[in-house]
Amino acid sequence: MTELVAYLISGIALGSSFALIGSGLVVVHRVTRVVNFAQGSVAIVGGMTSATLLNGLLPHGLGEIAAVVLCGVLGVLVGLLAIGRRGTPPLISLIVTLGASMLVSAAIIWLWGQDPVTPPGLEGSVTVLGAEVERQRLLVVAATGVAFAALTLFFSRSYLGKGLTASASNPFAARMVGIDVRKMGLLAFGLAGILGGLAGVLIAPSNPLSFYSDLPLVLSGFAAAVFGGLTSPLRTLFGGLGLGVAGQLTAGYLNGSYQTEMALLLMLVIMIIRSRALVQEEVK
Amino acid sequence: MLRIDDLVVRYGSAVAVDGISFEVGAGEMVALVGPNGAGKSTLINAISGLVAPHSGTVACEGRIAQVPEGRQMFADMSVEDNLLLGGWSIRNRDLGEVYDLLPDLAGMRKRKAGRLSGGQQQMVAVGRALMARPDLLAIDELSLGLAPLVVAELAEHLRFLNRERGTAVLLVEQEVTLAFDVCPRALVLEAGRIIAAGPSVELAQSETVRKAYFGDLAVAETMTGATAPATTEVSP
Amino acid sequence: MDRVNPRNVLVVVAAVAGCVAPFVMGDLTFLMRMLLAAIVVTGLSLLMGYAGQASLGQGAFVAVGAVTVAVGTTRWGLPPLLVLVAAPIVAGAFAALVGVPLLRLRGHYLAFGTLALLLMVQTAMSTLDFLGGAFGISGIPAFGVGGSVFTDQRPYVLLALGLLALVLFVTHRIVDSRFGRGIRALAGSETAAESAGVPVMRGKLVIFALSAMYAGLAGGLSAFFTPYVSPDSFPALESFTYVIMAVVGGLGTLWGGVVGAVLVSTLLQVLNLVSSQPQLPPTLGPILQYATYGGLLVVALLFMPGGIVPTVQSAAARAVSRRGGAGRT
Amino acid sequence: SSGGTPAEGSGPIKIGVVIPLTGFLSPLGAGDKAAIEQEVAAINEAGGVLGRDLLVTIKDDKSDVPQSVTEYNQLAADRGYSAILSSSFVSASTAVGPSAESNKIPTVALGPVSAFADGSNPYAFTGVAIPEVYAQAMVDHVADQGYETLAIGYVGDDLYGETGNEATLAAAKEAGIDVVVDEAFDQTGTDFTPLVSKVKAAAPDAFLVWGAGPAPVIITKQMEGSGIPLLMTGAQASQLYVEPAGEAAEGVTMTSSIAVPGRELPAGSLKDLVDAFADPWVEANGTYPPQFAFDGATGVQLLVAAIEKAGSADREKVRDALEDLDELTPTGRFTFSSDDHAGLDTDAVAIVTVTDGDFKTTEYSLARFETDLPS
Amino acid sequence: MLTIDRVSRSFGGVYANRDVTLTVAEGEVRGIIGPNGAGKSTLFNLVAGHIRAESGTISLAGRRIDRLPAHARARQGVGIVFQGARVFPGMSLLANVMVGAHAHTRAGVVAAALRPPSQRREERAIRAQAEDCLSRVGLLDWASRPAEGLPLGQQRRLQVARALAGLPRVLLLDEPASGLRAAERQELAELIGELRRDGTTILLVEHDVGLVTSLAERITVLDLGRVIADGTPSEVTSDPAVIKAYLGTGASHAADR
Ligand SMILES: Nc1ncnc2c1ncn2[C@@H]1O[C@H](COP(=O)(O)OP(=O)(O)OP(=O)(O)O)[C@@H](O)[C@H]1O
Ligand SMILES: Nc1ncnc2c1ncn2[C@@H]1O[C@H](COP(=O)(O)OP(=O)(O)OP(=O)(O)O)[C@@H](O)[C@H]1O
Ligand SMILES: CC(C)C[C@H](N)C(=O)O
Ligand SMILES: [Mg+2]
Ligand SMILES: [Mg+2]
Repeated sequence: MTELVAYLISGIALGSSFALIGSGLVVVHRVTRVVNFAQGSVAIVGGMTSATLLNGLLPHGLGEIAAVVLCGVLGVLVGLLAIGRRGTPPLISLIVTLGASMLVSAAIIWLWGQDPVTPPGLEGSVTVLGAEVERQRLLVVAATGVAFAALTLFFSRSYLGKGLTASASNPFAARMVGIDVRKMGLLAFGLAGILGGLAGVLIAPSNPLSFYSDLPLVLSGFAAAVFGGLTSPLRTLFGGLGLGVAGQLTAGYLNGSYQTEMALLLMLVIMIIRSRALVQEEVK
Repeated sequence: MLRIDDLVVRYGSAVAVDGISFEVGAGEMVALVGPNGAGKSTLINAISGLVAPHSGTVACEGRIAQVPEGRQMFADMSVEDNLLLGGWSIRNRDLGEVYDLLPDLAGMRKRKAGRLSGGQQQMVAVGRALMARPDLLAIDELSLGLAPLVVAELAEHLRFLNRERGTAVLLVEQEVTLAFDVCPRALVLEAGRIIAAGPSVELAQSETVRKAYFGDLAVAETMTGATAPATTEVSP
Repeated sequence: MDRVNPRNVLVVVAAVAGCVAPFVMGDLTFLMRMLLAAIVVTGLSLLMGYAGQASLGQGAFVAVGAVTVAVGTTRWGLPPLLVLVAAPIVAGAFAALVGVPLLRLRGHYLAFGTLALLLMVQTAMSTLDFLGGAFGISGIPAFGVGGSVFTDQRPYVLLALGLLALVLFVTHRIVDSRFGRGIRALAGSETAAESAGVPVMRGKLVIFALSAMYAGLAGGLSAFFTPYVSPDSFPALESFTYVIMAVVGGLGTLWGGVVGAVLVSTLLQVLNLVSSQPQLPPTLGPILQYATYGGLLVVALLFMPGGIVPTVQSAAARAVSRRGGAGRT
Repeated sequence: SSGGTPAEGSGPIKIGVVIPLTGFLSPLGAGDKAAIEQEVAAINEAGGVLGRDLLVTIKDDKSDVPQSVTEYNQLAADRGYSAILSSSFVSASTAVGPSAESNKIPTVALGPVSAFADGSNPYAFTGVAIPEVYAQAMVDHVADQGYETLAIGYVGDDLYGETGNEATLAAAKEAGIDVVVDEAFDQTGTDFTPLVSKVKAAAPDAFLVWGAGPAPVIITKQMEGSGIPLLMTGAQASQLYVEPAGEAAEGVTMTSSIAVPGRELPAGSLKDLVDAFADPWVEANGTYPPQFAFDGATGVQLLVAAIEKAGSADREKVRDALEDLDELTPTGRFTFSSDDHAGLDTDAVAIVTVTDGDFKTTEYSLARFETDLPS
Repeated sequence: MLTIDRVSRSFGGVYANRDVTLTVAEGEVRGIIGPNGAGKSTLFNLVAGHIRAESGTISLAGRRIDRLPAHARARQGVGIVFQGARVFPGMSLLANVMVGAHAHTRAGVVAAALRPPSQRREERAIRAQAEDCLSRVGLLDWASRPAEGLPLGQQRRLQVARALAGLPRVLLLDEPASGLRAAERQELAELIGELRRDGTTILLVEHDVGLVTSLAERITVLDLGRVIADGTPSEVTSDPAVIKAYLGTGASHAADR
């Protein structure tokens, strides 16, 4: 019983980090219909920058914030490449972000080398419902909750949020009503950069990151975002949590080597079951 | 209030608008007719800045809003959101006026625009354009896919807007009877050039216009009720 | 019609270069890998460019082809020719099977669905000892027909060249046919294609299976060439590279896949050579590789979003029409 | 360009190296590369081998098995090479075995490859201690500590993890130690709560982890404060583990090559060999060499010894010499024979503990140095 | 020829079609009118198979087709011209129309690769037929032009040509005249007359009431998903319920035209 609780709680903690990465993918896709492959690399930059800054340059808090801001800027730069040229189709933009993530990887190796880096975070762990959880992981859960609440409100309630959503829903009509689609896209990339940086800063203390982590990060984020049709923040959150819990249950009761595969299988099954709904959302 | 000077628009090497000049005065209603592919939509898009001209100028004092060809809904967003976004450029979030004008829209405010029938979408498109409180309303195919009742209502709304607010209208319309009925002045576009322009009543008498756009001469006559010979001014 | 079509000249030049290269180059590993990639990418280009379906996991079918050969030769001792023929068939059948649920997905979903498929194929390979387990299968015999056995690299390259030609020929014919039109139509609008009588699901399945057959063929041949097959032989990155090759070359063109495969492979090879210069510090290699590859990708795609082949084609067409026009007046 | 005869003649003697310079095992390759270059430069300075220069070609296998096989095959096909040092990535080195045999090129693996140990592949040798040896050394230590129960976590789908696990199980059974948890984990996982909670629930006397890369770091952090002694393997005997794991790594005990605690070795021939390599390294790099650096140096020394013994750079003769080699290296004494291609024994393994962010030799090992030191 | 029996379909609780019953005789032109959102396009989609009915049956020449997938219905002779423009981008007009012939031709992927004489014969026939269809809608001169960027009216006509290439027994036309000017409507009317003479059954949805009344023998009126009137053009256009729901008093003169 306590075992089950431990798996569930750690699954939620793990799933939160998937969802946090996924949130950046959702923001960009919702506004530009582009899947931003560089999201993982941006997160890595966030984690590494905070490690460097916290190593004597800046105090806790400030160091993390500076890293997140830097990632916002980096996000905009990636956006400039991906959607800066008018009329770049989404598939091309996707591959451009892949190229951008390689450029970022080069920069990471240049600045930080190839070895995993881990910044200091919250120390120790606390007991939740009899299960022990590292405090850093709880911080991820909390930050994820706040980020998603803010995102959901932002997109559904705020006027700017509607303008952002409209940019992808129908770019032609958006330009017609006076929305600067490119600016909105860059804004989304910047926002995604901030979310990615936040994810990196928060995940890295419990999970050392190297330039090599970009693909696993993007994949886990995408798997979460798929549940939300790549556009719904709320369902992305649930998707991430579901995947995290499924992975931990697999490791707990079946075989630990198949944690990732199980999550992927689940993603696939859900996607196929939901294909009708997903397709309808894509049509027109 | 709108002044077009020697406007040329190209798609690659194809010329869609080929040296057009005309003006629309404040509060004026002007019809724009012409066969398929004449360049009407291109002209409208150039006026609202959606396509870049190859040469020539478009000058406008005041706001332009467009009802585009093919409706161009924000398909996965609600009708209400579609309308709200119409007011984006002036941050207008007051829906009351539009709901007053087009009460049907209020009934479907929560529905996704993409799931509406074609005619319902056209109504949303008109409402969305009105949200920008335009000085000039550029409408590309008003009656397209609309039931007669609705077309009549919309035409009435246009006259009302024009009368009460002084909104100028540039109306692209295949239903020439309607277009000429609503707009006192008209331009005939063919192959990217204006081939005829003048008061609707007079144009309706022109031989070429009657044959191509009314199909049935009798209707044209009953509609305009005029018998004077057509004076067609041909643009340079 | 009396003038020589410059495209045909290019094709002939490429074919001659392809046939001569195996006799003048020393190590043929690079050439072989490039040809295998070209076969895979031709199929992927067909799938993406004509049928509008993206696959980020084409390596899954390469893997099935390779495993077919590895298991067929080492476990069952089947003759090489038989397993090489079986490789595309098994891969195609596998694609047809998984395609039934998978092809209900579209766009990004299909892309990532196929990527997930690849990861699961890898898991299956590393879990089932029969398929080699985590360690993989080594000791695959050399390819040969009857008495003659391939003892060095050259015959493999020639065989790959021949198979690439076959694959291009088949692709060319399929695109320009009733079936091909139906496929292109469903990429534009599935509803409209269906109402024209195109069986959309079946069409997608067939084209998916066909692209998988190309991949399986390449996989089978590669298993003979590098006689070792393991789950790690088909990393996700390689499948991404196939997509990059297809897009860089130009989707929806017959030669796009080949051009993309040749250019990207060559670029990667050059980067590899440059960065493994012994004087360079160890991190400079990867920095150079990532930066150049990423940078060129971005630049090429931003300036030729349609891909190289269509861009060059239209440039050539413009040039020809200019020249032709001048000639006439 | 193939061709050329390596054996006799006056040109340089060519040796190929395939190691992970990039990818998740790049720390291994980086150590190997720097060590090999330092070693070769020293040898050439001192007049080379058989009066000829030594020329190494280093290829990056990107921590990727097929890439390793491809690079290896390319070198092996070139008759100009006399021998190859294959990857420190176990799975990759294992996979090149058949190629070594078919190309008839003597190969020394820089990774702990068990498959070469029995000599069934005449051309493949292992230049580091194999997992069985590490497992035995660890179990000896566990027994010495009086532990009765042991938990094991290992990377599934990986030869290092799997062979390590199996060897530990066998050795523990022999020693009468009860393995209460035996769980695979995912190399790429980022949270190991299921494994950790099972271990905590079983409350073993110690917990041994077989793995490489970031996973052991995360496990270490998640085990912090559990009170269960944590045991690791040679893969963690480097700053790349200690630094990210931080506080949590304090007190973790692990097996390592005997060269890692080189500064604490008693004076003698082994210590001299270790210092001969470590001193210039410290001078050049400012830090004490990691385990992988010693492994790389050992690889070169083994090949050089064999070539000198053979008096020729001919592949076949070098192979014969290798099989007959009895050589002391910085990482221990290799005694190869036709049915032992692994060479090293448990006396080449030290047990160290992380103390103040550095490795400190355990009392247990210090005591063994007195009696069991290779010389 | 076409029998629609008590067919219903709802979207999220709102009925787009409710108990719609309709019988169209062979060779008839049936007009279908109704306000926006009445369910006309939904009805067409139900017949063509792009939407499944929740209840009711649809039969073509006595055979039920409501369980068949859309492409199979096309083979049975159901052709449709959609309300929106749905052309195949990246293909020439000719290729667009050649796709329309899919329904009654056979060559598959193997034939494509091997190209036996039968396949080549069929390909020639398809091309000739497609050219014929293009010329019937007046687009033959544009045959090799790509389909995207086509003005609206031409897209309409292209769709008609594509549907014709399928040799439909029943042709569903959803607002084919929208975007056409009067002279072009006249041509369309002539084309429809021609098709009727060839024995094609036609269902015509149009808001140009004049066009419908001049072409259709009978007109069915839908409102809120239900059939509210059914009769000859003059019966229907003078029906007060129809005037109230659809025509409006102001527009009634259009019906007289
Ligand atoms: N995106 C485009 N790319 C290429 N050519 C285009 C594009 N859009 C329009 N054209 C061409 O420009 C010309 C004018 O088209 P436009 O759509 O403006 O005509 P229109 O008068 O609005 O016709 P319709 O009455 O059918 O709507 C046509 O020849 C058309 O083919
Ligand atoms: N896919 C769908 N999802 C949800 N609602 C739909 C869908 N399709 C149609 N509807 C709704 O069903 C009703 C009937 O729509 P339909 O398109 O059949 O009307 P129509 O009679 O063709 O109208 P119009 O003359 O404007 O084209 C409308 O209220 C529409 O909003
Ligand atoms: C450090 C090494 C012993 C790790 C091992 N080479 C592996 O493959 O994972
Ligand atoms: Mg138009
Ligand atoms: Mg409709």
